[in-house]
Amino acid sequence: MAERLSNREGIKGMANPTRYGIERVAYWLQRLTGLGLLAYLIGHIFETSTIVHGKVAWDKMLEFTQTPQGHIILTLVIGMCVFHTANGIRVMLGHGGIGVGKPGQPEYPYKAASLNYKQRLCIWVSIGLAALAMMYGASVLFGD
Amino acid sequence: MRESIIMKIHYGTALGAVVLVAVHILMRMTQNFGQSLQYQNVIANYHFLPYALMLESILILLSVHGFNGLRVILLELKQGSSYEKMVNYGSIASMAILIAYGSRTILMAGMGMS
Amino acid sequence: MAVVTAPKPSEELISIDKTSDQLDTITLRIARSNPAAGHETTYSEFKVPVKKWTTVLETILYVKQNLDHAVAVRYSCRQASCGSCGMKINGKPSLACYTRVSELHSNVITVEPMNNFPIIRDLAVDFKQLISNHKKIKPFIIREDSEVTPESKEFIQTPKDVEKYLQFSYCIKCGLCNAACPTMATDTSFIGPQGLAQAYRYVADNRDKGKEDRLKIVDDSHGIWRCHFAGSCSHVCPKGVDPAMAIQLLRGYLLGFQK
Amino acid sequence: MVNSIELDLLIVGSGLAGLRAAIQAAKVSSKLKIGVISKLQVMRSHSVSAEGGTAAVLYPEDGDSLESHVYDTVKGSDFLGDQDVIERLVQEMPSEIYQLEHWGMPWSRREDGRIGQRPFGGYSFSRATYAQDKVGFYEMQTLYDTCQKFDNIEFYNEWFVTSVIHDGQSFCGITAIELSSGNFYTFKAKALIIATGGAGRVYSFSTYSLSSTPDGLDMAYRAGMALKDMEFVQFHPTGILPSGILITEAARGEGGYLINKDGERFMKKYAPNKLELASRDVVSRAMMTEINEGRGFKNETGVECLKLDLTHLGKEVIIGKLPAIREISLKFNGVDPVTEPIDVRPVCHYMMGGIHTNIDGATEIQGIWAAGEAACNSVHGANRLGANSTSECLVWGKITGEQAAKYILEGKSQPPFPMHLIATEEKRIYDGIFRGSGSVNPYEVRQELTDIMNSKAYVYRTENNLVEGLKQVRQLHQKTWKHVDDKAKEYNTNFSNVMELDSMFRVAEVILMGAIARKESRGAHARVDYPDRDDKNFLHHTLVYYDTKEPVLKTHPVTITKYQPVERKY
Ligand SMILES: Cc1cc2nc3c(=O)[nH]c(=O)nc-3n(C[C@H](O)[C@H](O)[C@H](O)COP(=O)(O)OP(=O)(O)OC[C@H]3O[C@@H](n4cnc5c(N)ncnc54)[C@H](O)[C@@H]3O)c2cc1C
Ligand code: HEM
Ligand code: SF4
Ligand code: F3S
Ligand code: FES
Repeated sequence: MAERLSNREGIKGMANPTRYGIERVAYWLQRLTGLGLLAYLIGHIFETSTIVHGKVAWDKMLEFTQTPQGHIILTLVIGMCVFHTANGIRVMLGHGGIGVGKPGQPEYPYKAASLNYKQRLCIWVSIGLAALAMMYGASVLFGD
Repeated sequence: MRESIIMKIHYGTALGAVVLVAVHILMRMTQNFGQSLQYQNVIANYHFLPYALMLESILILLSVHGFNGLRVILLELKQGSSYEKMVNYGSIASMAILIAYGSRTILMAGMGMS
Repeated sequence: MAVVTAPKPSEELISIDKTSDQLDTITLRIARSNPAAGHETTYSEFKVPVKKWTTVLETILYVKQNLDHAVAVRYSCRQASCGSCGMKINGKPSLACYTRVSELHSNVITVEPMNNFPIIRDLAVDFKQLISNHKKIKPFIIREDSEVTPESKEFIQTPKDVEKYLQFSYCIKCGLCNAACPTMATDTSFIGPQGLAQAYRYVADNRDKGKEDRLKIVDDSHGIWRCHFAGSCSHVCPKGVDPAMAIQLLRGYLLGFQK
Repeated sequence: MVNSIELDLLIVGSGLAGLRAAIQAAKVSSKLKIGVISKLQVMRSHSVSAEGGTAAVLYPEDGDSLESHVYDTVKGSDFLGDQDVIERLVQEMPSEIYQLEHWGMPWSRREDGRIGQRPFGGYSFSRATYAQDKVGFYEMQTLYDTCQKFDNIEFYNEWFVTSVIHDGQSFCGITAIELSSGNFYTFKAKALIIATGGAGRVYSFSTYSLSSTPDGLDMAYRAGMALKDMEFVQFHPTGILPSGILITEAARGEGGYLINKDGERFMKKYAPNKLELASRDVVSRAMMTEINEGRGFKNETGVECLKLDLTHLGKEVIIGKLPAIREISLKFNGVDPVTEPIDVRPVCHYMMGGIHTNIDGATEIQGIWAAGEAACNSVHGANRLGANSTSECLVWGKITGEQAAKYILEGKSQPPFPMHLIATEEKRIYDGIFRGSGSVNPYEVRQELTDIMNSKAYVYRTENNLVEGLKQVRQLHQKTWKHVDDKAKEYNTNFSNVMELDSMFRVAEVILMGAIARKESRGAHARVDYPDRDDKNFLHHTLVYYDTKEPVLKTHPVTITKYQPVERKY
């Protein structure tokens, strides 16, 4: 009730990346991939724990992952990992104040220096790298 | 803990992970991917102490990083002191559980208990 | 002796869209609500005549003056310097007096109250949180000799020193950045880009000695770390403040990248 | 039962004057409970729009002197300024500039790191201290932010003050409506500072914020205080079309030209020495003469205008020193001053008159001070020089803040609160306006009223026009416009707009009556039928008192210390 009155956008504001340019998309992807990777990490740890039950259990697990669905998930994980890492490095440097532009007298029409082409380029490169990695990963996985 | 220290840990774990995960994945690439997952090879890996240690550090780094990331998202989603306390302790507990569970695998596989 | 030079088009001239001459009536949709009186949001539609220089604020005032006196809207300077008229225009946080109808390239304009601020009524929202967060970061020069004596002259500050903070003091406290920020959308305790940028404005001022104080204030579980450099604040800021930059630079101190 | 709030010091208005007063009072004692109350959110006051500069003598070593600032101001005032008051302004200013600087004001700097100054109309030295072309904005920000230091300053954002209550001798309190809830309150306090700013919205073509209506003047006037010299309305030479937004004098200070249809820099005919930098009244009259004699341009809107040419200054100067001008003309006019001259026309910009005060800003009622544009301590006389108004706000903000705080600390006994006045005020508001009825659209009435002022009491005035104007204003006032369609309590701006309109009528009447009575031309008041200054009959201030029947006109002597009136030439 109080939240409705406060007119906060709520989870939609976090979850809708379509406004405010590519930086907002990057923010959203970073979150999503972070969560995805965490989910995978948890899964992965359970997955690998089968090894303590011997070869049979391990092979059964492997069989389970080596299905098309398993490959798709793994491909996604590769993409998520690459994007999250590459973009994470950009974000980290940004958070340290690196590459976010230099203060100066802004000129009308104001263009924010922090939303500069280098940042944008890095975001696109992260997306591109992730796509490449996914293609490569998919070719290896499905290639077998 | 001051938020800046937590976040420095968050960035630190991320940086550490970059290097180690790269090694971890490259190991899968040294051989044919399918082969690298063969039971014997995996067990061999676990028996190789430096590699086991690396796996252990990846485990710690990523659990800390990942659950702190989750903590951040949850803190931003909803506020209130008891909720926030729950989130803070909850994420520490989750980290601990995941690390314990993963370590069990590494330890047992490494010691050849299976 | 000056002669009138024939107006020549400049490459960077941001001229009024000449085709918009044909734009003569638009439909203005205004979000109406009065939470205190229990009225949920509804939309009223009006036909409003416009010219090429007409701003969205003028269309709203046209409605208020001629069609429906009851529209609740905040405004004052009508020249983008007072920060009163922030609202969502066709979904994007903007200043109404600073948005020309012709820029929107649409015959239907929807105006709604800014998100992340409680609604008082219709388009007018409550600024208590922004005001108190602004106060929280100690937005003033902190130093012992900040009161003048009869002998005082100025603290020396070169144009270069001024440039380090000047852009951040463009802030008109319109709140658009807080309305756009994704963290603000859910985090009720977040200081917000407006306050954080002002913290940096004072930290970057070489007359100020309050850096440690302010760093302590923003280093909080709902402080500076809740900014994820989404950049939406800078995307909507009408004054070129670039809060996203200010926040990252401020965080640079906390991370030890900046001294 | 009426809600009541008790404070020590009340400051109505949160412009430069109000905020400066609040800080000063808070500095005097941290025990005083200070309330700054404003119908806008405090940082939205009109003062944020001031652009060009604040006058002060900072560089005597470079040839400036206090004396010269005093004389320029006296001359600018067409010798109607009180000279002791002007001296006070000039003496206090340098330290105010440094004080603001110490509080964080981003003054533009010279290469050596000292504060920069630029030329401004009517001055014989470059002494308009500047911070790009957003001087008022930065000053407001500096003061607002500095206020945050003091925990004993409380801000009442968006409270519409409706009346001043006193017992005939001393101040008792005020009445106000909290806009967000619509509730009616009384404030009891020991002292009051009125800093409600200028009233330029009584003209339809105006540089002022849309909120600059004469509520504060009217409040004081209804409470029995005199309004002084209201006939002197300054018309700034350069307002852009169609909005009336100001192009600061700094544009000419930096070297901009005014040109007519023949491409001629016509100011050389009117002020051969100072050209575009003659005082504002002189330039505005020159422009109207050009337009009246058919040498104007026609703006797209059909209004006649002249052009302000900055193109020869070059992109660097324009972007570096006049960024807001470029922004304004690009945004609101579609013209880039780097490449094209701007259409301009004289525009209502300042009210020299205001609530009658003495040199300390004290009004005729004990415990009430007035500061800033709302006050008339006669520092500007018949014509204000650019950059002297923000100065005035700062100096008398400080003086009144200090005086009021000390007065409160003296602990004079409070008169009993005249409760019956509250009831009367409630009746005026709720029965008279809120529950009034009628079918006339108040916004149309406002347009009509302000158009009358624009056409009848503009740059050049005649007896006929003024008398006709007064007649029309009074007729319009008779119409039953007093009603509010919006019946909601919360954030009812329809209601506050009608309250504002109510005050505009009384103040417009005062302006016109003063202008009719002053049968001479002096400063900003230019009578075609009396083209000369008449020191024999009119070297005095006009005072107007409220009366239920018809306003009462009186006169008040001018204080002359050093400079006897001489002819004024630029
Ligand atoms: C466009 C423009 C440019 C200018 N440039 C310059 C310049 O370069 N240099 C210079 O020296 N001067 C300049 N001036 C003049 C100067 O800006 C003003 O004279 C000065 O800002 C007035 O300040 P103030 O504090 O008296 O009042 P304002 O800033 O006008 O504040 C008035 C306050 O009173 C409040 N108020 C009014 N009525 C009520 C009510 N009924 N209830 C509650 N509150 C109320 C308002 O909310 C507001 O807070 C300029 C003026 C204009 C119009
Ligand atoms: C290996 C390289 C990695 C790097 C460089 C990296 C970097 C980052 C950075 C900088 C952030 C902070 C983002 C912000 O505050 O806006 C972040 C957040 C996060 N990371 Fe990672 N990370 C990495 C791997 C992982 C992995 C493997 C996981 C999964 C376990 C993970 C889970 C998360 C989560 C859940 C968040 C929170 C998301 C958010 O706040 O938006 N990260 N990461
Ligand atoms: S930073 Fe920009 S958007 Fe935010 S309040 Fe200030 S001026 Fe408005
Ligand atoms: S939009 Fe919000 S997340 Fe940071 S960069 Fe701006 S404050
Ligand atoms: S009305 Fe002042 S910013 Fe729009």
